Amino acid sequence: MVDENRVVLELPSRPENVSIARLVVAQMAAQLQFTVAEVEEVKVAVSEAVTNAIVHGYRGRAGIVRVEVCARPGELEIAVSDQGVGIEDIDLARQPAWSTDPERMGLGFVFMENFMDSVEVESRPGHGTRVVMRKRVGSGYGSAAASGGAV
Amino acid sequence: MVDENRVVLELPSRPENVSIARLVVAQMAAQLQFTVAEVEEVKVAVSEAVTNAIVHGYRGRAGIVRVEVCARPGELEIAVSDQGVGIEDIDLARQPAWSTDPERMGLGFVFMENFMDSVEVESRPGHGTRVVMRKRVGSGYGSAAASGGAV
Amino acid sequence: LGEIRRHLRDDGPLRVSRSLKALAQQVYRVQDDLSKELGREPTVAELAARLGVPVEEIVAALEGSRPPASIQEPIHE
Ligand SMILES: Nc1ncnc2c1ncn2[C@@H]1O[C@H](COP(=O)(O)OP(=O)(O)O)[C@@H](O)[C@H]1O
Ligand SMILES: Nc1ncnc2c1ncn2[C@@H]1O[C@H](COP(=O)(O)OP(=O)(O)O)[C@@H](O)[C@H]1O
Ligand SMILES: [Mg+2]
Ligand SMILES: [Mg+2]
Repeated sequence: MVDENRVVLELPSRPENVSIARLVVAQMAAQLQFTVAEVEEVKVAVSEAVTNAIVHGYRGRAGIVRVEVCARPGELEIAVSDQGVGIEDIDLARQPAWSTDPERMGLGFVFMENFMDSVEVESRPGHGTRVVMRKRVGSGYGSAAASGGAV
Repeated sequence: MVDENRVVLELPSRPENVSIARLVVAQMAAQLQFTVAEVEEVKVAVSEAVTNAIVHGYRGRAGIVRVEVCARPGELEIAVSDQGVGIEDIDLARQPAWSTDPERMGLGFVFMENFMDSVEVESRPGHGTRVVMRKRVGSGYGSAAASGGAV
Repeated sequence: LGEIRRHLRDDGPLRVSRSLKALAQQVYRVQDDLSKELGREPTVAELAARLGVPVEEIVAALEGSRPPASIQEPIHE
């Protein structure tokens, strides 16, 4: 058996399924040597990515959000993909406070980038979007959010 | 959007992944109106099915256990499948206290049957096994354990 | 089989040990203690070992103790 645990989750694009993605990544992060604060960071990052897939990718229509979580020694990798509308300009989309929805704050990517060690975005308009995020064990506390029990 | 939420989970056949299946079904059971005690029953049933797939189906070798969880109004359906060795005689396998492994108690199917409203087993030797379990909301009798550890 | 159920509920996997909220509170308390002892933040696994509960229960408690993310409004405040 290889020393890599790769779990795949397929979620209908419904808001209540965000918490399922959170639980799965939290459990896998907890099996690595992450702290509570780091697990919370991973949960926020995956919430933002899955919410984006539901809200922007599928625009509230039915579709499947695929979450792949890979735990390997010292690192957690999460890929969130949708087959939704895609992103026209990825650099613009990643800008802080930029959103195509006036009701939203445009901070989703900012959170992902701050809470994970790397965030890669691939997208094809009309075909969908894939966000791959990685976090290494022990890479960062002292990070803004590692404020202990602050929940 | 149809009023059915169908989540699919693909788990490598590793013992630590049983907890992921439990967390996901618990979360989906909690979305329906199951009691705390009923949610615990569903968790036991899915643990038994996933453990069987890992231990008997794949005999500790690498393989994928697929868990499909479907929540629809008033009912939860869980299908656990593997592409492992399969079961020669399903009726015999379901007998209480019958096990091919002298170390085990042979009570897995007994728990599944008691904690769920229905359990169907399909299997082809050499090809794999699929167990489909259903539980209706409010079917539980007396729910002795609904002791309000409510979350 | 009623017996089996009772057995499971009283001693086994069906025992609902404590509410998730109470467990979450314990986690935060023990986190402080362990942080002092270790001179760093404890891992979730270390917290589970100290509390004598499975990692899975801590994960459920930490998720259950906060409101689920709502998609109606942005997740972050
Ligand atoms: N999966 C996706 N599919 C399509 N567009 C997306 C997706 N994810 C992000 N976007 C685009 O990127 C923008 C910025 O995303 P984000 O930083 O999360 O902010 P917000 O969600 O608040 O708009 C979104 O407004 C949207 O236009
Ligand atoms: N997924 C499976 N693949 C192959 N054999 C299985 C599977 N599930 C159950 N079995 C067979 O059915 C028997 C009874 O299962 P169970 O009631 O769970 O008892 P136990 O796991 O304690 O043996 C097992 O011993 C095994 O031979
Ligand atoms: Mg967003
Ligand atoms: Mg068994």
